[in-house]
Amino acid sequence: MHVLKTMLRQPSALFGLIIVTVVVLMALGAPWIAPYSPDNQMFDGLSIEGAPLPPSTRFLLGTDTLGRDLFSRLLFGARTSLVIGLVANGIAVAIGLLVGVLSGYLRGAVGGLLMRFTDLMMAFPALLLAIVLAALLHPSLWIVAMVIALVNWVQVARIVYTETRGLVERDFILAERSLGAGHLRILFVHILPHLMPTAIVWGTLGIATTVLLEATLSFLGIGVQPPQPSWGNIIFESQSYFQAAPWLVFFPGAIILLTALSFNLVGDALRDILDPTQRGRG
Amino acid sequence: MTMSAPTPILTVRNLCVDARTPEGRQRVLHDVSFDLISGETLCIAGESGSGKSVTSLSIMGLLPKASLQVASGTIRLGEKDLVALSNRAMRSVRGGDIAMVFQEPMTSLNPVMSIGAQLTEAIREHQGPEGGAAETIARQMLDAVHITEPVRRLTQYPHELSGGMRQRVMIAMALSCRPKVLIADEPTTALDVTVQAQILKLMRELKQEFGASIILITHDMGVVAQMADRVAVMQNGRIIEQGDALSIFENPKQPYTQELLAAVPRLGAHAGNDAPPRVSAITAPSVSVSPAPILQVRNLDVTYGSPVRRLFRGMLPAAAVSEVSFELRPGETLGLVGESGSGKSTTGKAVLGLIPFTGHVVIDGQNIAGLSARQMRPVRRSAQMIFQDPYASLDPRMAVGAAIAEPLVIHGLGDRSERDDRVAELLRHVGLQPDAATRYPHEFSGGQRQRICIARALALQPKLIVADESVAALDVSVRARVLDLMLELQETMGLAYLFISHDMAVVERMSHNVAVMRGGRIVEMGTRRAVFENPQDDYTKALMAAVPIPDPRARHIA
Amino acid sequence: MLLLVLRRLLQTALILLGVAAITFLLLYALPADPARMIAGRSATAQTVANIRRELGLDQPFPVQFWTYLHGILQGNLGRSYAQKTDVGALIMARLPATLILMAAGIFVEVVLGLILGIIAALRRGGPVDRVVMMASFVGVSAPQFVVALLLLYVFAVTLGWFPMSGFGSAAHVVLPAATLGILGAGWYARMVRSAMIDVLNQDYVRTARAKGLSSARIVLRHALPNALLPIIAMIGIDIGQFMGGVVVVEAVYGWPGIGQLAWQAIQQVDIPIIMGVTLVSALAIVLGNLLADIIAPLIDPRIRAR
Amino acid sequence: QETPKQGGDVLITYKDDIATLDPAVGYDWVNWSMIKSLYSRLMDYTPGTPDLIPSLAETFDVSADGLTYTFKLRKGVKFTNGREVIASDVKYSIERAVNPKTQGPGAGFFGSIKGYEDVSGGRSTTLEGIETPDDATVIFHLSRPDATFLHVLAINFASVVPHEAVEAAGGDFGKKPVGSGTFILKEWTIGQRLVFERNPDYFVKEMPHIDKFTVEVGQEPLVALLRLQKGEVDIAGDGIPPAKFLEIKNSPDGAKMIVDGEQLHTGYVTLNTRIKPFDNVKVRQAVNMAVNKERITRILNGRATAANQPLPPAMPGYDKSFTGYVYDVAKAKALLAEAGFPDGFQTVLYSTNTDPQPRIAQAIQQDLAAIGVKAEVRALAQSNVIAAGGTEGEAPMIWSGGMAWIADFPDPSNFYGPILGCAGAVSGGWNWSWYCNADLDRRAVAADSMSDPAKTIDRAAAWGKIFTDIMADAPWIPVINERRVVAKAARMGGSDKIYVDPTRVINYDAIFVKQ
Ligand SMILES: Nc1ncnc2c1ncn2[C@@H]1O[C@H](COP(=O)(O)OP(=O)(O)OP(=O)(O)O)[C@@H](O)[C@H]1O
Ligand SMILES: Nc1ncnc2c1ncn2[C@@H]1O[C@H](COP(=O)(O)OP(=O)(O)OP(=O)(O)O)[C@@H](O)[C@H]1O
Ligand SMILES: [Mg+2]
Ligand SMILES: [Mg+2]
Ligand code: NI
Repeated sequence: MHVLKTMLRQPSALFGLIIVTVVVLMALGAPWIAPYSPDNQMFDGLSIEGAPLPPSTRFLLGTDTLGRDLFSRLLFGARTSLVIGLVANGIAVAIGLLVGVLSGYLRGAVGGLLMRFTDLMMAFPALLLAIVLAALLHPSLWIVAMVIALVNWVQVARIVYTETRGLVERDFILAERSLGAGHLRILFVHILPHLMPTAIVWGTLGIATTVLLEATLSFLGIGVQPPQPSWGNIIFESQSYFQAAPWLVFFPGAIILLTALSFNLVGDALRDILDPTQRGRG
Repeated sequence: MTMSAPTPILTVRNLCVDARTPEGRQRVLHDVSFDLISGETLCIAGESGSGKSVTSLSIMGLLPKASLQVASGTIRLGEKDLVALSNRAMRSVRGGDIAMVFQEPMTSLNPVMSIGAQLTEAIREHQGPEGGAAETIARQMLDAVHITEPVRRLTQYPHELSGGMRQRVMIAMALSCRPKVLIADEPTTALDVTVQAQILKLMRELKQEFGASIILITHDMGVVAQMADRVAVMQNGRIIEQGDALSIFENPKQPYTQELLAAVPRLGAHAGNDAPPRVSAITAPSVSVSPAPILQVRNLDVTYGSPVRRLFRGMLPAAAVSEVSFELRPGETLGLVGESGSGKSTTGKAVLGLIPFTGHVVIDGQNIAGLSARQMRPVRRSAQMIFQDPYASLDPRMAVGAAIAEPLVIHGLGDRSERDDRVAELLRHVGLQPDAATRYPHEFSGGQRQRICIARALALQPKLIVADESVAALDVSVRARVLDLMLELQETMGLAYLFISHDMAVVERMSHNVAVMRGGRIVEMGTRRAVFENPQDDYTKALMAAVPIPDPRARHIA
Repeated sequence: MLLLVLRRLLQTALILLGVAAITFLLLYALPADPARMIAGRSATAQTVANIRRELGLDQPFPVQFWTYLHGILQGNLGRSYAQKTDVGALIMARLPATLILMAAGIFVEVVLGLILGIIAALRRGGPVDRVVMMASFVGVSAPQFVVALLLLYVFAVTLGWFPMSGFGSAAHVVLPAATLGILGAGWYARMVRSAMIDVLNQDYVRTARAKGLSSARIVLRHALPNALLPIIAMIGIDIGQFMGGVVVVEAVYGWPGIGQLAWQAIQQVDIPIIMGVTLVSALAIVLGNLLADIIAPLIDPRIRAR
Repeated sequence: QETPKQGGDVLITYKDDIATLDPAVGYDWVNWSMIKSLYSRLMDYTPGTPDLIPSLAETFDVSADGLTYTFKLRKGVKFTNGREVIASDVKYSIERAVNPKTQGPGAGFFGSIKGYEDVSGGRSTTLEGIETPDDATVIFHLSRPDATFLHVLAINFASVVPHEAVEAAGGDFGKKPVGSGTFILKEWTIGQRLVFERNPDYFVKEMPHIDKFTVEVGQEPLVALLRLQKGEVDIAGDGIPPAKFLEIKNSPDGAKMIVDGEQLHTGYVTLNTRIKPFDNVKVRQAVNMAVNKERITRILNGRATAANQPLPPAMPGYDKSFTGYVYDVAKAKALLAEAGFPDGFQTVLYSTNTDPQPRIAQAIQQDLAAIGVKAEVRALAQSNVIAAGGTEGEAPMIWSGGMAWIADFPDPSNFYGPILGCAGAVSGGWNWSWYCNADLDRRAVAADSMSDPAKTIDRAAAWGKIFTDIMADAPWIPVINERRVVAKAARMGGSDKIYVDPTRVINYDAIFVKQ
């Protein structure tokens, strides 16, 4: 409660919270808000020559290259993209934190082995894995989320590993050991909180990149399949139209940006509130 | 108010500093005013947390912007008002006109820069000598602060130095540019008395040679007596009394000042006793039987650096500790004294299995060599450590209350409310308000942090405590309280202390037995009485002689 | 140190072996059939069978993998199915371009990221910080293709400052590297910013200020090295990303890097090329990480004792 | 029509790298026309037309039973390594194309030559059906009449190569080609560019017209277009991407840039006759009626026309009067109900994943939804779609876009065997409808035996009937005939037909620079 109140006092955090709320409401309320079905390819949604239509009163944000209402697609796309951006990315960051912190903390064979495993995973062509999975499984939103988590955790682990190596050498860790703290306690109570800034950077910037990564996977055939909209595939489908129909890139791009940014504002505020060394700042 | 006529070089007037806390602004300095006359040494004494460090940081313009802010007042250095000075102009003042030695040496040195780089940098910045000259000066400065092997030290990193050595590096750094004003915040707190004497001498020389003025912040009335031309006593963010040294020592007006002077331990005060003074009413159960030792150390050796690295670097650093053997029985205190870098902290860490060692260490009947963290767990319950550098040994992201409760949580003692009660009790024991529990380490003064560490170590009611300079940063009144607390615990619970300190008077007061270390070895060990009243080793004798006497008339450092 | 490097090189070999095995297995599991991709629409079933046999695709997995490994041990990456030529030569022909782009791209993003991150950290909470943060998000959420084309449109087509496409001169590198830099700098800026904020609150920075050092020196010499650890790790990661992941930028600027080769090979199920590129980029990633692990203790001496 | 001028350098761009220039191996639409120009073959086509002409052969003669072909070689034709082309080179080249060791995709085209089975089965390396009595004569003995044989001798796989150069290249012939065509490969910087220079000794005077053409690879089509508009590039080989088409078309000099040519292409949806409910002909007919092809051509900005039969309009045998299944939702629904699916059914529609294919698949998906058929679109990489199509019982519907490329040669038979005949309805085949009609197969063989040139018209008619009859069973939904759009600089001359040549893509031999 205290956290929330402190947050509401900061204008940027408030802004972030509002946008996050709006986006979530958009996703939940899509069927009621959307003026059209997101899949409806309207014959008059294209010009006579077959070009998508710019924003107008009829199509608020214009139409796409199949004559579908962009606004409606963005609303429904929020559902997919939030799952990808929050769940998939969240899992990736969580796994990355865990593996990174363990391999940076544990000395000797186990830590080394863990890190080499991460190195192996990192060296491994993730896209190939995605392609094979696409060919072997029936792509669904959750499989996509899983693949993304599988692909992304490695990088987080790498960074966290390096940071942990630095942290472990700090004196207060020695002090904790002298108190008899077990490895788990040192890891979770004393090291993890120091990794919060990194986690927040990845957790929030990662939203944007995973949403786009989902589109790449769509392209490889493992993403959500057409006509189900996602912010990423809306951009990808029409990115070459950025001159002919800029709205097709601009609006989804802006909403991805805004969402990631808002989560970041909230995350930053949260970090500052939780980080005592930053206390007292405005 | 002083009535001295000579021109002051630094004038502080009505300085008020506010702290921003979640509960709103709180004033930590109230109308502090004083002058520093050119060529004099002003000692600021006062209880821990009274605002000494904040005052000095304000002068340097180095208050942490996030939490502390000058609310009003002026600080004049010659023509310049430092409070209003631009950042740029302030830069040339810092380091050049005014230099400062900070209280916590570990965190005040950059961990990723070599000692040499940190030293020469300051020299180059303000004196701009060419190439190698700065290095020469740096080496000379290390020599001046009596660091052994100065050439090698220049290439070392802060974590490779002992606490005292770091402090000396800090001093060398501050002195290297021959500042007009030197602010030294507890500069000798972590130093053994011989080095302390040398440093103090150095500061005097500097003062004489360059007409520099010194603000010396210290809790050690012995040092005050040896150094001060004038003294300011602080309490609760105010200067409650200031005047020239003689009048303060001989004619203290404020009750606090009187109390402060009364509490000063004097070397030899306990001569003739075998054991520390009794502080509790309990009648002695201790001497009756001589129980098995709680700590047995035989042939302890510690060498830093990984074997692989040593192999490839080709140079084997000398062992930090070698062939150390001693025993410690319940209810006993072994005082460990010795020069800085002699391996005291290393010994302390090794006997608790915190760094790799070879040899034999038995705690409470359990040989700890090669035990896993899990196997060590029960041992840790009975053996605790208070680290030399309190700031570095506290998790900066953990509230102080949680930090103190940490050992209770780790060992699964008590429920939440019980723990809270215990934390409050411990805080009170070490002279802090229970409401400190919700604050974070960086919001405390150096002495306050040290008390927090003590509270943490006491939380488990261990049988053995390794106390590494654990009262060094405390002002005498608080120190006396804490020492009494430690003695009381010893008496009631049969606690054993491995008491590492440079302060001979404190060691004398606390110990049953004393060991003197030098160069990683124990050069002399015996009962307190034997060592203090009849020292054999030359080094021990030198130590005794160097202890500052808290009487300005009896200055022996010159 | 030497021993450590040797040990890590051995581990590298093992990692590469692991990567090779997994990749090979995955490709084997892939239902797509390279022989049919080569044969095309009009080939008879017998032609397809012949091609399969000639490529050894009719062999069981262990035999195929062993044959492949055997080749690798002799320094032979095999022959491309579709291009009927030595894979090693194909990769070598494109490796310089990839390395140049990688180096230039990392240089731009690191420099940009450091500058922005430091400025943001110093101006924390102020308008400059907000703008930098916003910009870093724009960089991160912008689709590569669009950014690449926009830059190309503005600086090559409209202003004519740089060539539109190709490889060879320094001018050619500018736009692709700038694109990668813009896209990646956001990450660095954010990492640097949060690490710097942490470091700038440390006591030793206060000491440095007490010495009267210039802000530039304080930031660059005292704060930055302490904040650099995660950045080094990021660079290690980026080496991996760039080896395989800059297909789009390479395509837009006609840059003859390995990404394009890999992309086409994937489309054609040209297994020897996929394997070759995978191994080369795996090697780059492992070496990048190794480098990061070696540099980390150089920056932070506390880690060295380990 | 202006007369071609000699000389000039031309710059052409492609997105994909050139895989190989080995004529026995190369089989994609980009290297197809380059190989055509690097080598010569016994037969060739008049540029811009599907009309066969002798090329390396000076004259030829077909026996009455259609089983023996005798060619007289042109005198004095030289490989670019300086050696004269002789009859044994022709024999060697075709044997090489058939030999399994070459791993060539085109072996099957030579299936009618006597002894083919022995060579392709690895039992022999020489084709007994090719005889070279002297250096200037090549005689082919066929095991069955083959009306397409002259076309076969005109496809790339029949290109004549010098054996010594092949051997010298040691397996890398595809990168070091030597032929006797209009151009010589001068430089190949992998991943960047190929430089072709005219062959000064080419045996046809004033052929080719340009001195040199450079192919830059790895060029994104959108960027290639920008470069073309700036005058850096002469031909954007990949054509105009959909995103740019309207802009260019409506621009002032759009008309000069766009080459819009008819190609031998049909885009279709296969209906897998072995998967329920498409095993029911009524269902197949119903979905045929459900697809609104006009809307799809609009999505493609009018760059295609609606199709109603497998053959494209430019192919001999195309039946202009055939109307196929007209778009009629009501009728489709009725038929579906009749087939026992009044509420429709669920199915899967595969498609490749490059624009505009997924869009077309989605358009079809929406049309099917209108009659209650819920198709899940799976947009996958081409190789995965091909794999799914060739696996029995896997893919109910596949949109062919992006894969059904142009014909190998302009003959209707090329549209039947692999993609609609029984031979293709095998595991790994390209008959993704898994449609096998023995009767039609018989008629196809019969039509292909009509090798007498006099019967060309009849043969075409026979083939035409086969394709319209197939539509009664409706194994496909023929959707569109896509036109090929190439962008070229204004200075490039030559009719549109040589930029969208029915037998090549760009006819490098015939293009020229105007000034
Ligand atoms: N982490 C380390 N790596 C290398 N050498 C070290 C390390 N820590 C301490 N040393 C060295 O070991 C020796 C003993 O150090 P130690 O900290 O035990 O001294 P000390 O007696 O506690 O001194 P002080 O009173 O100044 O704290 C010193 O020479 C020091 O330089
Ligand atoms: N960053 C901060 N935020 C809030 N309060 C602070 C901060 N730093 C110091 N204080 C408070 O200001 C008061 C004065 O602290 P200061 O550090 O000046 O004490 P000191 O006299 O130097 O004590 P010591 O001898 O223990 O070092 C203390 O009560 C301390 O808790
Ligand atoms: Mg202090
Ligand atoms: Mg010590
Ligand atoms: Ni002291």
